[in-house]
Amino acid sequence: MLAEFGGEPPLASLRRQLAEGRIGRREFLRYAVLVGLAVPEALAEIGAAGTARAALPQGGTLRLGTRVKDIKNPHTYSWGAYDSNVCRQVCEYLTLTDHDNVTHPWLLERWQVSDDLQTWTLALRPGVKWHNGEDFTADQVIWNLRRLTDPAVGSSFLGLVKGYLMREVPDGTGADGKPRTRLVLWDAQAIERVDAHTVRLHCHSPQVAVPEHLFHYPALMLYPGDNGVFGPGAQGTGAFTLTDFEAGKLARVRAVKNYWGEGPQLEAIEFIDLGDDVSAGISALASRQVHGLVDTDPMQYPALHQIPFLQFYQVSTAETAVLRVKLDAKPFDDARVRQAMRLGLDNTEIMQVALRGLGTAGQNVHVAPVQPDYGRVPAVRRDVAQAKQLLADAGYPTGFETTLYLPASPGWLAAACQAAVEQWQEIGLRVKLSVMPGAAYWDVWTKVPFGCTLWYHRPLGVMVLGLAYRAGVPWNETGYANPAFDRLLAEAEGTLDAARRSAVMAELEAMLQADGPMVQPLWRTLFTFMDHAVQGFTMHPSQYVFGNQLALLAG
Amino acid sequence: MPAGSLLALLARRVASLGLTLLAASFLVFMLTQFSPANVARETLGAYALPEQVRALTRSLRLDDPILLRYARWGGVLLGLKADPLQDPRLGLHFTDPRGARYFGNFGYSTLFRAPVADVLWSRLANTALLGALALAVIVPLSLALGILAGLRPGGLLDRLISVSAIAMTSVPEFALGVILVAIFSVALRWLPGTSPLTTGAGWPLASQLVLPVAVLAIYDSGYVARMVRVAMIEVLGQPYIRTATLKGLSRRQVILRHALRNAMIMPFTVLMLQINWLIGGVVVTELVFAYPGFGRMLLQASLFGDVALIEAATLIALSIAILTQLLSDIGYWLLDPKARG
Amino acid sequence: MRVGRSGVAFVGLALILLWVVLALAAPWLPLPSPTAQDYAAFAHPGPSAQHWLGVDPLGRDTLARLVWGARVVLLLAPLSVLAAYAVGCTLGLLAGYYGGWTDALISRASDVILSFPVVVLYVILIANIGPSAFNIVIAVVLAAAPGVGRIVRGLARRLAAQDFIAAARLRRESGLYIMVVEILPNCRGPLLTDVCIRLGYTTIMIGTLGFLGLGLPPPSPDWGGMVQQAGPMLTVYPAMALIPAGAIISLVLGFNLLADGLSEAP
Amino acid sequence: MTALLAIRDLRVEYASARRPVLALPGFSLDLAPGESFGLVGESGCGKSTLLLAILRHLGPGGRITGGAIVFEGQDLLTADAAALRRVRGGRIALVPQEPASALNPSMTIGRQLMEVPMQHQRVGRAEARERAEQALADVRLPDPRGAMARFAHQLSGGQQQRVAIAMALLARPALLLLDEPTSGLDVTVAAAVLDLLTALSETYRTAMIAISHDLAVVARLCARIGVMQAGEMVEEALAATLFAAPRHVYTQALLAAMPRLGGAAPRTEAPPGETLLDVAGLSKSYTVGGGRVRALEDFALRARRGAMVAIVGESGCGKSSFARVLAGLQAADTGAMRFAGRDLAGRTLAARSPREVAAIQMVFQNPETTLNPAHTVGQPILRALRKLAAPAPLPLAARLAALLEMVRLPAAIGRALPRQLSGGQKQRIAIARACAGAPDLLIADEAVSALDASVQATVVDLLRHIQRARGTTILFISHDLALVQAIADEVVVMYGGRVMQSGPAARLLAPPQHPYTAALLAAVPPPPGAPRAAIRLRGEPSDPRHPPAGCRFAPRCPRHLGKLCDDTPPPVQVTADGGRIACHIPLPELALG
Repeated sequence: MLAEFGGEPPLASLRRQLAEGRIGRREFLRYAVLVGLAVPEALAEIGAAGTARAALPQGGTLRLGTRVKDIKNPHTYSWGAYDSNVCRQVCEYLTLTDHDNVTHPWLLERWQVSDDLQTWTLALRPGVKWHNGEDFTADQVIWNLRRLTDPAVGSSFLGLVKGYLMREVPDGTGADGKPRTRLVLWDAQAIERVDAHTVRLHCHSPQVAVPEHLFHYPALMLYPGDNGVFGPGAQGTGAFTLTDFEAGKLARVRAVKNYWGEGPQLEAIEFIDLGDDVSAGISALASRQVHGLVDTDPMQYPALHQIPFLQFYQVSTAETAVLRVKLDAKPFDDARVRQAMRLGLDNTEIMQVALRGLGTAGQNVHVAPVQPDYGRVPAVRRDVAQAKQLLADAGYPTGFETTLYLPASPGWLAAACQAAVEQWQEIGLRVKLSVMPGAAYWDVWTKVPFGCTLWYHRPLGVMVLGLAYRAGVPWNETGYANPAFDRLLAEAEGTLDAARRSAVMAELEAMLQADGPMVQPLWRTLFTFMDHAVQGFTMHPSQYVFGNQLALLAG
Repeated sequence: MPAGSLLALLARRVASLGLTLLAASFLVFMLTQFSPANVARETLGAYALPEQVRALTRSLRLDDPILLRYARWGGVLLGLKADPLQDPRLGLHFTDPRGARYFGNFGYSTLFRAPVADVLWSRLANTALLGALALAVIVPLSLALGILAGLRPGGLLDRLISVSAIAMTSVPEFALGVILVAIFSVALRWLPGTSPLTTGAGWPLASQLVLPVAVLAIYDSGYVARMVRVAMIEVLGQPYIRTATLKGLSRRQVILRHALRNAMIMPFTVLMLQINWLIGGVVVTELVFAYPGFGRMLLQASLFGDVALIEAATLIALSIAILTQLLSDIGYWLLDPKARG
Repeated sequence: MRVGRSGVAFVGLALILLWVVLALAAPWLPLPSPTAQDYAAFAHPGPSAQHWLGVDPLGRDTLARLVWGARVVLLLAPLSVLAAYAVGCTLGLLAGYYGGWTDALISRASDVILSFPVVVLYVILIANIGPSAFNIVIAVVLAAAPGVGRIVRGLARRLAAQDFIAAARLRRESGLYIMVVEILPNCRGPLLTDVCIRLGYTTIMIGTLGFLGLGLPPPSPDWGGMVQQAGPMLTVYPAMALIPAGAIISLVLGFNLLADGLSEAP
Repeated sequence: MTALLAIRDLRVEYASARRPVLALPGFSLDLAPGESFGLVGESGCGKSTLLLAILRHLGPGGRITGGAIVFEGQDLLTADAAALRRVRGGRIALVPQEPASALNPSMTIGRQLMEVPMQHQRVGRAEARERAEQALADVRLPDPRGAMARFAHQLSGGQQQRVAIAMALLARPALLLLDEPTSGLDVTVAAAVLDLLTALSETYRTAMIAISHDLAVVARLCARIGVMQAGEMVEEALAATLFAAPRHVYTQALLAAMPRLGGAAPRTEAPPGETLLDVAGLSKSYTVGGGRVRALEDFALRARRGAMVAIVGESGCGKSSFARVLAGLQAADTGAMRFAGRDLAGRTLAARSPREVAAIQMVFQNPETTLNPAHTVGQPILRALRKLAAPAPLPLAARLAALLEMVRLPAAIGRALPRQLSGGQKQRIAIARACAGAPDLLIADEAVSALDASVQATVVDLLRHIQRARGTTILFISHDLALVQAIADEVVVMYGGRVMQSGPAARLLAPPQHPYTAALLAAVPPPPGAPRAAIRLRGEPSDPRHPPAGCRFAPRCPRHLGKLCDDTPPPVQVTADGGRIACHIPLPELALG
């Protein structure tokens, strides 16, 4: 994480960098609002004005095709796009990260951060009311945050804030005789009530991404009276209320009167379960049974692209598939083998096949050009002859046989793997595919010698590198342990100077290109199609739907 | 003796129902042992920490020996003990409005995170609708085709019907679904391509049912029609048909009075068996048309490893199968005087 | 009349033989590898001079995949039906010849399995033990053997009551000899038709499993999987799904027509 | 008087795979009103085809290719469909073979009968019901009203045949066609049906064509008889003339093969040997459909080495059960069965020594199921030689040839499949198979009853030859008392699982006889002109699951004494000449007949 801003107050540092032309306006905007500048002001500083919203039509029921899964326990949601999309219309977050990666206050009016990035003061937006007319208060926010950080609840929010809000305490011994620990807030006052509309977070280490974490999909602000359970009629502060719900079939939300914010224009939204068959989604859109799909598969693109009444929406992301090896497993322990594997692939072709062109080729570095801290590295080229030579040098003149494990969903992973396997044949790698049910794969994903792992979009490259390639961290699935890499990574995390940081990142990326534990062939462009009648939609990199911004043209 | 034999039959069937359900439920339970799916992991998502997964596994008691879990499941089903998953101390928020302990408690579906009873019945009703409509097409269609073909074995009409019937049964449901959607939804745009059973889009319910019913009916009618044809041919070759003809009855009278009823006995059983087939047949059809039914639910549950739901669905499917068998026995008893003794 | 019927059977046999010949000849046919991806054809997957039947969504030659897929189906379907017959005949003979407790035990166990809706049984089985060629054989054996057993049991019971069985017992033949030498050869007629029907049905089942995503792991060419993968392209490239669907239909039709011809023959 | 029916050069062909088969090459027949004509011939001679051709209803593939059938002045071959329907069932009615399958299983008897008057006499339901009931009364069916509401399977075979006759007569046809009217019926029941048909034809003066493989049956029914061979009528004569002076060699053979009471063949000349088989108090019961059936009760039998002992009785009397127990296919419940000094009663094949198994062999009833259709006919004989026969220096093939020669078959036939053999040949193979292990006792369980008369005679001859030449004891089981009486040394008469009478064959013919024996004898159709026996049995054998407490035969016994017979099992009385009779009626009284 951004550990420090080089002693300078963060906002001042950002302004200086912008003035010196070392960061772009978008990056300035993103960081400036993170450290507390209100969006309109930040826009004013970079000389842009918020675009006025065009008048939108009123009324209508929007129907979206998706999976309708259980939504009962919002704080434990695990499918970002599926379950939180329903609840998001009813309950809201303290902050909102938009499709441009800019985080805005939402239920907050504003936030302030201390210069050491350890104390965050969150001011609640006045006038926000629950559907039952009660005021939205600091006590309710604290109730929610405490619940989200309670290990017994099991929210994935805990993983995000673990590093700066939690600590481990001993908790007896387990059945195997080893001492057990559990996570608690690091300090009783870590979440402090300042007044009825202000909450303060005290972190034990600096953290710049707190506002982004507050938008993590389980971090919905629930009505304490509902005891953390969400269902039809549950309270919320949002523009809609849930009226019907049947898992696997349908969820329906209806607009409430007197919503505190803008909108809603729609009268209702229906989330219709179309199952896992990608063909069903096409049929439903073609028959105009739904107005749009929340999630799409690249295989759906050709058919949907052809339907005249649909509008295409897309956004480039840092979502990717990593074909990674375990560094302590033969033959992958030899850097020449790993290099040969990278040289054996044409990343562009793999992207073309697996994503049908809806993406960009990866450079085997797991830092995306769309991420602001990306450092430029040379493009990779397929070189069969050199790959063969490397394999021969490593003692595999005729290649070798191995098995690649991958989860069954999403389907494009298998497409990417099949394309890679086919290309590897040419350098003598005979790879068998073993497709596992998703749940089974995620149980062994850090253990299999050769696997294909899906990594979702994250706003910063350092976040990914820190999670996946730093020595000893839990999600380091490859066992990559490179002290030089870790040193540079720490430096990148602590550098707010964009140019310097990009240079450091380029070094890190070069290391991965040279002896990294994986091939990372592609970046995904998320896309969807919506009926032309749908107004106000933008593609969010996490496939979030904001119902209060949407409208339907009549007819 | 006739009424007694029917009662004895009923008693035998009920006993066999119980035994079959017991055996089958254990079989399915054993089978889920092999499942690679990890319910705790699936519940918590890909990025849950390993200790969270372990904790939930303990809470769900998924690490108990299989026999213990089976016994517990059986106890919960019979209402002998409370569903341990509903213990509020587990913090799973698993609550059943019917209470924690009642007869027929299939437990909690980990896939839908809802009581199985909440998930199961509405889907079963949807599938029953689909199945009933399919049957309403299959019965008259297959009888008409089979009888027409059986009247003149080897004739032009017979050959036409027989070959079409074979062709109909040779098209797998999923292929038929794809073909029908290509024709009627994509090319002609007459019918919706999916059947979510919501009418907001302007496709009436009836229009959503046409293609799924057609897939089930076309595949199955061919099969049943062939059975009816064989039965008809066999009956027409019986000496009593000759007796009837040689009584001076016209061909029409012979067929209507003497042949039809006897020719219905065998196909009746076959038709009842189709109910059993339909339960399985809907799996594919419901998947193709995104129909919110029992079959798709079962498929999801199987892929997910939702033991409670698989068990419930299996037992219900089996009960239906065995009850149909019973119905078919009773119908047979009514249709065939010989069965009455 | 018989000519017409046997004509139908001939068509069936021809359809099956066509696939058998293609499958056997696959390695020598001038076809691309069934897994090779043609990036040039990717944008225009329809039939062309290089790819007579077009390519699949991953740019692989459809004809090659059909032909190599035929090897899979034509190996798996007969193998699993054969295995189901081995088990089913054994059980049926034991139950039908010995009767009594043996019969009661085997029959009740078969009833349990036969009460399952077939597709449900396959789905639960494969979803739990995992999709692989071996497991498909296991599943077919478990699902089909009781049905075969029931037929064989009926035949065996009828045959066991015949005088030539009593005659065999009177010359002190063992039970094994009577079941295998005296009874089994006489089950041939009715079973031959059943074999064809089951082959057709197993072909459908293998296709269905592929379609449900429970087929052979990629990149093995799997007809049902081909239909499923091409499903989303249906509106744009209908041939991509309809051709493999047609392949399955033609093979199943072949088995069914042959079964029909065999059952009508004297 | 003009002919009622005139058939001229009728030619019927059946389509077949290769070329059409000529079933009737040119058949001619004239029949006067009220005249009865009987046609006799072996199976496949074309006699059924003739009946169906008259009604113009040949099954699939059958075609009339020439000739004329003029009935009541109308050529049926050119009649239109409506005219044909008027004739069928109205003017010409058929009593089909095997009424069990000729009656609609799912329609009540009443409705099936009512169809006839409703169709042909255009009467209403009520009237039709009345006529149908009357018709059932006319054929002497007990409880006609009750029978109207029943289904075919709820009636016994004899009752079904009466229903079929009633149905045929309902429309008062001018011509009645009888297709094997007694086949499949027990002898005593068949006799009653024949009585009925004779009486009816006398009452209604209906013309009749009766066909049968049994010369005695047509002789009993018809004044004029035709003998048919391969589609052609080889001889036609008045019944008495035919019997007295058969002209055609085929007719002579038929007559010679016909067993006649009293026409005893020479008995075994060999002196009676020691006792080979001694059975006493043997019982065997089965569970059938929820009830216990006592197939054998207190059964006793004694056979001396080299003798031919016959067991005679109607279906279900227990004779086959005994055969299976004796052969070791089933175990007896209680009793003793000493064979060559060792008790075999409780021991099935598995518990018998190889020698004991080889010693008792069996020839089965049905030639169609006695050989495995999947194997060559030589195979079971070879297996038997290998498994049962004592080692011999000769090669197996030679021993097979010898056995085939013994049953008068060419050695080459061993390589044939069963379907290429005739019924008689199959039974010979079965005999050869049974003799392969040189048995001491050969059981022939109804071994000839499914064969045509002439074939039957030769197979019987063969058995007697084996008996004499090899000294084999033969247990001959049959329902045909005439045959049994003619060939056996000793006879056991069974009814309902019990022995009614036993003794030397010759003494069966003369009183004192058991009443059942007398009835059986009376049921044998006598040659034309011979006096008819008057004894006829009431009803049919009772449900074996609920036998009467006393004498098994009591419910049907013409000399029934009352409660004593019903409640008390009869004592066994021994006659002067060694016969044993189980009856309450004292011997002197029984002797009065």
